[in-house]
Amino acid sequence: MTLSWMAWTWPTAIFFITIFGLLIGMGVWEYAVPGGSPRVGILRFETTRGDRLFVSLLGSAFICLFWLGLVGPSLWWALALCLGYALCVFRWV
Amino acid sequence: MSRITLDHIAHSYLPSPKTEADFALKEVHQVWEDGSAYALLGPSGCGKTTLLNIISGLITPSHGRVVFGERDVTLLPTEARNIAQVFQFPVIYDTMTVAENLAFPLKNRKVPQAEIDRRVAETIEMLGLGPMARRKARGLTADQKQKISLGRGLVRSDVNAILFDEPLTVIDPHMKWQLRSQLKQLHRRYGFTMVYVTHDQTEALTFADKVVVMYAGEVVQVGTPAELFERPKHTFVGYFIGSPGMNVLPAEVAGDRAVVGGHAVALGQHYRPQPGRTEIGVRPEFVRLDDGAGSLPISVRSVEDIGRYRILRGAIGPHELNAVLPEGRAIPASPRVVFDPARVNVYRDAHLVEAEA
Amino acid sequence: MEKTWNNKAWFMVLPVLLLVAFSAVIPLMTVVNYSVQDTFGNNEFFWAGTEWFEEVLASERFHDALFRNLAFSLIILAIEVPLGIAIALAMPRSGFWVPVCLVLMALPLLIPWNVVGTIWQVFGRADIGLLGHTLAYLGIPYNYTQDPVAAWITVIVMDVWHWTSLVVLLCYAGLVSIPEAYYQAAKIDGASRWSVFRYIQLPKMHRVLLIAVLLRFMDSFMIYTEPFVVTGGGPGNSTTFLSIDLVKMAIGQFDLGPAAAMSIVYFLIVLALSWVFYTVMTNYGQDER
Amino acid sequence: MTSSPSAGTAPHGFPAADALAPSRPQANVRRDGATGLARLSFLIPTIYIIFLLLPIYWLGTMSLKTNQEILGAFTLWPTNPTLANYRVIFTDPSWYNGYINSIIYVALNTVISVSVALPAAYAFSRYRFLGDKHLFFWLLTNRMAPPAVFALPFFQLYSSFGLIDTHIAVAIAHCLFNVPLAVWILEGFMSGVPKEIDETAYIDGYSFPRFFVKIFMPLIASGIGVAAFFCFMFSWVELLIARTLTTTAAKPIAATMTRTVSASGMDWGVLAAAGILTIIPGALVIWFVRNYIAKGFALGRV
Repeated sequence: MTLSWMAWTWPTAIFFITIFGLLIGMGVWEYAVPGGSPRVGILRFETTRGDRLFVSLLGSAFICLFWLGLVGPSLWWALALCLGYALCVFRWV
Repeated sequence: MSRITLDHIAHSYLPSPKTEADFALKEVHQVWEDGSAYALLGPSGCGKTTLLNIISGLITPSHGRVVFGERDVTLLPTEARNIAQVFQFPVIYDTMTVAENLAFPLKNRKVPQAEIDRRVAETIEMLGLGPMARRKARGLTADQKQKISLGRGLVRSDVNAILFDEPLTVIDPHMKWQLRSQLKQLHRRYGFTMVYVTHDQTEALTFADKVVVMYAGEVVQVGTPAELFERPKHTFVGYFIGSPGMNVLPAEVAGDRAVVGGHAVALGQHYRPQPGRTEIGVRPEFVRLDDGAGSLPISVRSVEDIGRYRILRGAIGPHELNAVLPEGRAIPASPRVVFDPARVNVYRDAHLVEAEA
Repeated sequence: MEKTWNNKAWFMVLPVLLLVAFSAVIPLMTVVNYSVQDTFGNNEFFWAGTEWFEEVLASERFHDALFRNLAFSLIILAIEVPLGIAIALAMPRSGFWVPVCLVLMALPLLIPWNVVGTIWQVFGRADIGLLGHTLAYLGIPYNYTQDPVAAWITVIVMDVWHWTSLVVLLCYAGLVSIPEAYYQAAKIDGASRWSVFRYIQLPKMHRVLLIAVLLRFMDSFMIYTEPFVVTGGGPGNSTTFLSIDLVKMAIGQFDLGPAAAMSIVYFLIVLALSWVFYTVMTNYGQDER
Repeated sequence: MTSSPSAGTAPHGFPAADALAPSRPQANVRRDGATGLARLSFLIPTIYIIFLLLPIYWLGTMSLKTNQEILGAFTLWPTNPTLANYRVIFTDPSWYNGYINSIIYVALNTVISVSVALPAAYAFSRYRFLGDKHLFFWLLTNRMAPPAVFALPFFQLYSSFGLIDTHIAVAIAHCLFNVPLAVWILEGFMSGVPKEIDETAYIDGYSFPRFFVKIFMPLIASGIGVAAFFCFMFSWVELLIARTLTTTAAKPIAATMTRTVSASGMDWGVLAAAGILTIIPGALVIWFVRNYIAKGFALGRV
């Protein structure tokens, strides 16, 4: 059995490690402070931490796509924008 | 509001009923007075919902006529009968606000908007729903929802009667009591004709002017709560109303005596000898401990202390006998009881027998 | 129902998690890996960065396929949902005919998707198909292999044929669950047929309708087999939907990188839409309590 | 006003049926407000069902015709019905093996999906645990993910495990969308069972597995049936993944159908016969679950 066809690269590996790290982090956070601190934010329905993380990640993916489509290949600014967006989501949604 | 006449109504779900057993509702001939509250009381499957549906027009009776006031409505559909109904489960229009719910029946009848607003405001005030008038009806509690369904009837000025089909089934116990007394108050103030279906005797007795007791598709007695208590016309009424129910003992009746299991029991009045199966009925409240002459021996099964009184559950021979006893008197090891002669009723084939004049 | 907090419940979910993760997570990670690399086969990969994403996002072909897919999904929803509601409303509520109707209606749902394609491919042909022959006989020009409009109509009618029953069955399930008392109350309140629909049936069907819209949107958005069999994406590219394009690119041309990048964009769109639908659905349910 | 009913019946007596009947002919009819329009409403489902059945009918007639008849004169029904096309399928192993393959992997998939979904659905319906809601949503997204996205990595993943062209490979791959659906349906049905039943069973000394099999599963039997039906259905109709993961030994019938393109042109009759044969198992399954269909489509929750 060989898994070389999965064609791992360092950037994608780091990407997935980050995602899994975030998930584990959320798990630990949830374990420490159970309940997910639900609240009703600007979307006018109840969200928990996990929802906010999901919205941040999904939104970031779209920000990067739009950046690639409209601005250019250098994603560093897009990443900064994503970070800002994620902070906003965690603050207000 | 109007008087409801049930003119020899009977109903069978079968196309051509042959025997009495084919009828879900055996013949009823009643006149229900305008502005009174009637409770239809009976165990499940006794035909009370069938009777209610006949009045509301969901079922056309196979025999007889339904008359509102002077108008024969037997063949009229529900919507033409001008009745209102509150169902077992709150029926509300989820997407509308409380006020819109109340306005709905008026809007459908093309009532002018100003009139609708006035009447809706009145009804909301009447039911004490003011604070939530603008809220969506969906989020309210069950008792508030029931009030809305009642309000949809009250808001109309032309209602002949308001029908209630076990409306307190899904209400929390403490709200039940509150809603019931509020309903009674509304009835006193506005005097609508009310037909109330229930299987809960407390509900029926506290609520209605007249209770219609039904059993196996038959109306066995119509009367005030006091009448039902004192002179049950059918052993079922005696058994069903009161807690514990009336004691029914097989007896041979002759003159002013009845013989129960070899013991003579005094009767308040004089009866002709009866053919068929005869029984005497006496309420537990009218059974006293007494070991004097004419007393009956009773074997004690259990004694329940209710607080203000005690219930002695026992038997005379093979027949169950309950007695309600005052607090504070010891019950002897082998007690004997007497019945209050004026309160002993005689039944033949389960129906009350009138005494000779 | 009040649920108890119990983390041991994880052990009950674990088999599902492993089974689904095996088929979902590993391929997903592989697709992500492919999307940033170039390959000529032989398991040799070269770093390409975000090149494929830029290419896909700028590509006319992708935009067209995406637009076609969205248009197709919207048309499908606009036809199937009202039609499904209407049929469900007209169905009898009880009696001998109910199971017969339900069985016959469910039939297209259980036909393998390529057979559905084959059925319509045959049915629409002018030489051997009933529909094509009848239309030709009536003098109506219809040829789905040449005319893009005819091809679109064929694909849409086929989807309506295939999937409207799902909407019907969902709505019907919602309708039969409305207690009789609601209809009685509406009668007493003097409501018109329209009011009954608007204020009783539609609100009570809300939940199942959302499920119907969700399922129909997602399934039509990932439609592949049926149009592939009928039109093969043609004539020209007129019925080339995202899935068809993707398979063409990945398997036909072995352009793994662009295909993977496109898969990811595609998947993100589906994910975002699913999330919106799911959130609307669950929050509507919570409202009711 | 109708004439007043016969007087003189006993208070609790019972009038003879014919005594009252003449005054109230045809009264024993439930009024549903059936207007003329409502009476015609059966037409809508009828027309719809005709629309559904016409293409299937056409496939059926084609399967009973010879190729000459199909391509020759246009007829609405077979003039010379023949079972030759079916004979081709039932005598050629590469045809009928397709059937057996399909049924094997569909059955495997149904069993696997339902048996892993049962405990998971129980956990979702009874407990709250770390990340439960997100897990549930994640499961559902797999139901929504387009299989075309996964086709190629699927092939490579299953080849590296040496599973290509085996029934179990297709069965496991179909779990991707069937397990989430089964969990969703079963969770709906399980939430309808009051929790008190679990607690009573534990008090009565049942162990969890015994409770689950002996008490709980019978209670949600119809839910299990509905879930199995849906797993069967989606596994049976899916082609893209099934075709990607198989070459010959486990090739599904639906994929075999592409074989009918031969040098001499399309073999329409055999194609139609094969199509009809793929409809039959589905039709049989629907017939068995017909009384649960409406309930199942409500996913046990409405």
